[in-house]
Amino acid sequence: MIDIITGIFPYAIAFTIPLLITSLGGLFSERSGVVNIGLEGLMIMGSFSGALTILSLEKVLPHGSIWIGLLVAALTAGVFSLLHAFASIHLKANQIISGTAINMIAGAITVFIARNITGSGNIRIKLGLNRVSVPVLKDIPFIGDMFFTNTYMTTWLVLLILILANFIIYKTSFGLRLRACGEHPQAAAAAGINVFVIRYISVFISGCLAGLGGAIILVTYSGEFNGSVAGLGFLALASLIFGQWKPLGILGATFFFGFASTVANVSQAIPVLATIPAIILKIFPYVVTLIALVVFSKSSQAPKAVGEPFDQGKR
Amino acid sequence: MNLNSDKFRALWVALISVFLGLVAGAILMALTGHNPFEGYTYLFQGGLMNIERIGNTLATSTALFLTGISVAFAFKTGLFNIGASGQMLMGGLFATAIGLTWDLPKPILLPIILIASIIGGGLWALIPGLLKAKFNVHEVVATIMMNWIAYWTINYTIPAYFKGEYLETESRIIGNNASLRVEWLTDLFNGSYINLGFFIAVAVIIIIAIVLDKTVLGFTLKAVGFNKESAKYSGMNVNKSIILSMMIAGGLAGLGGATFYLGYSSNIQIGVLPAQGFDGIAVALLGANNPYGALAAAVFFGLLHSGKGFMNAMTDVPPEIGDTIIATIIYFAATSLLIHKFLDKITAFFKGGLKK
Amino acid sequence: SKKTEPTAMAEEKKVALKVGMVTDAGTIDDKSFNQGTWEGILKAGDELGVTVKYLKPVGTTEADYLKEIGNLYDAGYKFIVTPGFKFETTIFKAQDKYADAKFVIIDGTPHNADYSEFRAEKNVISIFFAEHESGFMAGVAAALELKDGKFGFIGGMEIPAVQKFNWGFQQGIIYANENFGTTINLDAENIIYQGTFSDVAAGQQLAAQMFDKGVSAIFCAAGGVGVGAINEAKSRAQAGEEKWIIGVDVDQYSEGIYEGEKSIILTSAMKRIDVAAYDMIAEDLKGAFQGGATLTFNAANNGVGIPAKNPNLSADVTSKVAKVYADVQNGTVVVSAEQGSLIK
Amino acid sequence: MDYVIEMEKIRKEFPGIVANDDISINLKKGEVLALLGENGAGKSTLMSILFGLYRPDSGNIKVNGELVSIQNPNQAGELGIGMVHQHFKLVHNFTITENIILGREPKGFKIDLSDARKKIIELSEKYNLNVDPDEKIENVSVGMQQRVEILKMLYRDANILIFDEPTAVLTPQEIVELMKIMKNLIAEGKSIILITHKLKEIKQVADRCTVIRRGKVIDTVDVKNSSLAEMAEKMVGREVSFTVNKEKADPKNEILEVKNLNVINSRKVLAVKDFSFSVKAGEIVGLAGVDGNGQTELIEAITGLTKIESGEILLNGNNINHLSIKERINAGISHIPEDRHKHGLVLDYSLEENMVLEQIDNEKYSQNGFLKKDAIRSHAESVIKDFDVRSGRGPITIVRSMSGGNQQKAIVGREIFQNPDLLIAVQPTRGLDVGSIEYIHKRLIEQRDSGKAVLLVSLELDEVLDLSDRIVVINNGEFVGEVLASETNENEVGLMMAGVQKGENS
Ligand SMILES: Nc1ncnc2c1ncn2[C@@H]1O[C@H](COP(=O)(O)OP(=O)(O)OP(=O)(O)O)[C@@H](O)[C@H]1O
Ligand SMILES: Nc1ncnc2c1ncn2[C@@H]1O[C@H](COP(=O)(O)OP(=O)(O)OP(=O)(O)O)[C@@H](O)[C@H]1O
Ligand SMILES: [Mg+2]
Ligand SMILES: [Mg+2]
Repeated sequence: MIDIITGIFPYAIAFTIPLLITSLGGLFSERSGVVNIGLEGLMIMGSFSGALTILSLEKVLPHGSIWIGLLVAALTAGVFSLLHAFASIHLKANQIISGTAINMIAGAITVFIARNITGSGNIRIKLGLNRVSVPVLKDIPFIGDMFFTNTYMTTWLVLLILILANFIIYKTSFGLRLRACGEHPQAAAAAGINVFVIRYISVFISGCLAGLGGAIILVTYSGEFNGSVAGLGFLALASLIFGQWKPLGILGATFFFGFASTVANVSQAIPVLATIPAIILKIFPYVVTLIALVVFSKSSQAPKAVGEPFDQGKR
Repeated sequence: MNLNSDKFRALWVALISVFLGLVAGAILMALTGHNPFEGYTYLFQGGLMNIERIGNTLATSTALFLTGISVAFAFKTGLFNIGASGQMLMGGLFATAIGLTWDLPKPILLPIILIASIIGGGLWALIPGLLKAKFNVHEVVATIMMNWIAYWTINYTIPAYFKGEYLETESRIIGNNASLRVEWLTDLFNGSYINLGFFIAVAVIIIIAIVLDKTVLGFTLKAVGFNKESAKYSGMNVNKSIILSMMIAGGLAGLGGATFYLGYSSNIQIGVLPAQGFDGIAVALLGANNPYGALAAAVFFGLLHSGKGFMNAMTDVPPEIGDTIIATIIYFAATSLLIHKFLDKITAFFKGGLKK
Repeated sequence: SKKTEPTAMAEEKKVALKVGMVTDAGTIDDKSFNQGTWEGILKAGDELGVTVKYLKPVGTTEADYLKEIGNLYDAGYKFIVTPGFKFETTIFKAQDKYADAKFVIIDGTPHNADYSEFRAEKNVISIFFAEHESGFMAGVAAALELKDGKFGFIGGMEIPAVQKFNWGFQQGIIYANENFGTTINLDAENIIYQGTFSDVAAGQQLAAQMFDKGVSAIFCAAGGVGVGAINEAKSRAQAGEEKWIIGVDVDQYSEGIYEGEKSIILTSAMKRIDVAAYDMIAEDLKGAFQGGATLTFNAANNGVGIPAKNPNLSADVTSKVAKVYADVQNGTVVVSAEQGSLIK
Repeated sequence: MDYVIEMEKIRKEFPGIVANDDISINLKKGEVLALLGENGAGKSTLMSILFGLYRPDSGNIKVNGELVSIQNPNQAGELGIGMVHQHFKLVHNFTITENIILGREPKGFKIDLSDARKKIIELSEKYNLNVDPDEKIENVSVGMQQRVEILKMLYRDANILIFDEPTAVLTPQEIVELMKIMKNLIAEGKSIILITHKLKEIKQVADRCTVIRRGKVIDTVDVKNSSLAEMAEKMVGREVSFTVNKEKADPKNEILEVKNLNVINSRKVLAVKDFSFSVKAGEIVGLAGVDGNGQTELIEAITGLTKIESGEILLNGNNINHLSIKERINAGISHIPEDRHKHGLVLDYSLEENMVLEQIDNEKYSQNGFLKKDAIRSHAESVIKDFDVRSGRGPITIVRSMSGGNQQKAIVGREIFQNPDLLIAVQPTRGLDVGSIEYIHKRLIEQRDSGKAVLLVSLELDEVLDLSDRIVVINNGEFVGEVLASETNENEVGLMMAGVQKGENS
């Protein structure tokens, strides 16, 4: 059993990371008071722009192209997310509808453009990210196998962003303001904070991180843009709630999803697991999420003002 | 016309959104080197060119009517049903299961199937409803989870119990007695897919409109949707109402599943989360959550969906332009404040003009 | 550079025929089924001057398919190629509804919904491939090249074409073990149908599991799932492990390229769909459309097999495989299209 | 003259309404200026303009004699203007320190709270505010929250302080405290603008009072030289009577009897303990108590909103313990809830729809599940007529757009129209201007006189004393005692509210 777990671990982490970074994106947006159901679309946008960039650069800059691709993906999705920001912050649109529109637009327009470029709507990149083992640490028994073998550089990048995000949210004045905007924007405004600006920045960050998430899928395990991220954006949203809008909670929640999905995916190849009906393993993460939502319902830490357009005049 | 009456406002917002969406589509076509006029000509020809294509457009709209009204109904009662896809699947599963198992004459079998699909979708929405009512779990997340659970349930159930001969990925084809297609209608529309589902859907929309507007049930559900607390203080059974709203919404989407899998199609396939579930959100929004508005919006989206293939055959415009246009329309409808401001300006201008 | 448009050369010898294709699930560049068909049609566009067009249906229901066929027909495309057994009932209807159009259905034969009636009119050609022979050749070649160790198989959905690939592959390994002294193991746990043709992540993770368990080569007949597996093999190869993927449908060598030159595609179990599609068009132009016929592309008519050029196979292996191929062609070696006592 | 603030000809329109119609006011250094006006007169709007939340359509603002343009609260802060809003602008899960520094955080990438903490403690001591900088807002009392708001202004070195209805949410003791603090602030050289509907408070602390009606300044008076009645009359434009005119009560049979009631609240604490009392037909019983002492739970238990732990509730002699909310309404209980927006109305429904919320399945308003729209309309019209409910479009007005006073009148009308045996009125006049208060008081007494049992719950001791015939006092969920309104006074009830048994103190 231990073998199975250590065996699955690196792949579970690879699957967790895009989810984690996207969910962190959702955290920024929602803690500032803007529901971002558009994460799915933002990931698609990241995957698309990343694939396009890498495709056009990979001949010239074999390895650099990947990192440039990730950067472009983050920025493109960040800019794209401003559509959501504009709708939900300036135009006081229903944020769930605006997010849905973001998902629909991203899903349609990326494939539309890709079809014009490649003819098929898919963009496949030749190069993926290499997996590396961390020297020295990889030799630690057990732990080394689980955490430090076969890792992607992006994993460490995302973990770094996680630590940074935790610091920003809780220890900086930007974080304090951001949280205030999500809890009680009127209070923030009365304290002289420009709620609009904070929310724009936060939504932009969420777009960047979700875009990065989409692009990480591309450069690690999928290798192609195909107009979908298979519901991972929604899963990231669920992780955000499951993780109770806290960076470390999200880490736990996304890892749970990553692990459970990986187990479900590989169960066929593992005799012990192959006896469990696949459907049970497949729906397990979703059912657990529902249960977790019930468990947390009494003590929900949801930002109080999330989803509410901020209206200066409102009491 | 009074620009300021709420209904007319909604209509204007919808029309302007559609217009802007089409303009955005045109710009996109032009930018990618296609001729927008040609594109739109073939797009609309594709949906309306002959009686068969009109029939197909209506057939394409049918499931959208029902998912659209499902979302709109939930919205009117304060709930966001993003789970129409899953409910559609479960409605389809229940309907297909009965259609494949029971060998009854069509007039008896069809009503049973339709009711089964409503129950299937309704039950699937019961869980988010319960969680919302009892534990205040947000229905958006719950319905998204239920979508995936439905997806995998279908993925498992169809191959295990209903798979077609040589076909692992879809159920057996249902018999003629379980199909919503009827010969006279198919012939009338020259071999189109239009089926009884279309008429059922229209009837259902009218019923829902009446329920919402003219009944105690509608009054209660809407009151709970607007303000749970006040409804509770007024002696309404809030939990029951939420669950009921969610189940009705789910039942409608489930019925949409029956019309899709047993009408438009003739069996149910695995590996697909039906896009109609999400398009239903668009339909509801463009229709301003008004049942008749949803009807019109669904026909329009059905037209886009139905015509885009012909456009693609006649030109090189990728059919995704259709989805792009729909998505853009939704964005514009969602940001209707801009349009409202624009209308305010126009109204003010005309009023000013009159005074002078 | 768009693949959807025929090149300039085609302009010169424009002919009136318009050839359309409706894709099956998956995209036109799926490196397998759709792409193979489309490449044949494109070639016909280039060399024979026909006008070509493909349409991608929204879903995979009969209604979706028929709608696209109607779109092609109304747009003047009266020679329509449809890849996949899922088109069987569609073509059954289309052959009557569009009686003046011609249809080529690949991997299927027209029949009605409840299989009570099989009927191909004079405007329909059905084409089948002997996937088992193709899988067999890939199995033999891979076994010969790697000699010992464990192999695996990842299929997409459990449909006839994929199953036949699998069964042929297994027979090929057994044949190599018995006749060439190789010692390749195939464990039941390494024979998997993932269940979709699209789940890239699952493909990658399944491949990773198999590789971790010591499998050295995986035969993927699984569309997008295979893409994940190929990615996994590539990253292993880059890290210095020797892991292989055996491609499917078309020569997938270029898909597996890493570090400039090398590729992790050991060989590919091909069906010459492109040839089939091209031939049908060419014959029609010559007025020799074999309406109503069911054609089988197999080893005997060079319709299936592994690529002629296999950079990853040694010369020795290549020549041995060629002999086996000849035996299959002349019937000395018979590959079964049934599961029999094989694993899964 | 030394004015710290001069607002000249301020005009502000909202769609369909002129909230401020060329208003001019000024504030002298070191004074308390009261703003008095009916609900919707435009007071909050005017102060929001001064604080930079709204931009005026026209008009000038001078601070210390200099013309300024205040674009946002930050600029207001820089000019030394601070504001305590009626609905506190505090983040519930932040600590007091975090709330105070919000928007004025110490420099540096990582926030260092220690200096801020020190300054807060100093200020707190100087003005006797007594706050713990590390406590979270959600854990402190409303009075403390208000002191945090004051600290927030002081932390920002504000010397012009605006208080918008600061006492509406406070207990009598807290009000006394606040008045003291205000006097401290004045003594330190600050100037204050105070908005309140309570004339007594104006009398207590204000120097001058500017009266506003329908967006216009009516007059500015010296408080010392004006009587309450004068000010009230200026405000509503007619004479207002403060004393509630009522005959002596003539109580009959017991309508409501509560026996040994125990209720557990949402935090799983026993909030009502072994409580017994009764209300008879033809009398008004006032339930007096400091906020949060179990009144809410007691009323929720009677109306069926909360399950009871043990005990008995009898209506007309019948045990109603197990009846649902609906069944209790049908059995003759009407309830004017404390929070009209949250509990009393569906703000997005029209007035007529709101008038039948509880009665919709009554065959008067529906048949076979279908609404009788005409009956609903005419019912609403009667309520509107009878209770003088003013609104833009009559029965079809969306309630959200109505003023608080009129919303309240509509609720009172709806409940009274149900012809209940027992009418429960919780804070029926909260936040309302004196004109509306007078009107609602009259209608409650009318109910009593027509033989209904009325249970009044109010945090305003004056209201309880004026309206009630009998007063039941609750403290910490326990029954403290019961006195006749005619035989008691503010002092005695005040002590009882603090938990001192009657007679114990003497
Ligand atoms: N943001 C807004 N949009 C539209 N109308 C508003 C807005 N804010 C206030 N009003 C309207 O402006 C008028 C003045 O409101 P304001 O809040 O200033 O009154 P007020 O004197 O503070 O009343 P109260 O005593 O009830 O607090 C009211 O009619 C109110 O309905
Ligand atoms: N955005 C708005 N649009 C229309 N009216 C508004 C808006 N914001 C506030 N109002 C109205 O302004 C009036 C004054 O607001 P205020 O905050 O003083 O409430 P109120 O009626 O005094 O109630 P309370 O004092 O009990 O909270 C209210 O009638 C409210 O409905
Ligand atoms: Mg006010
Ligand atoms: Mg007020």
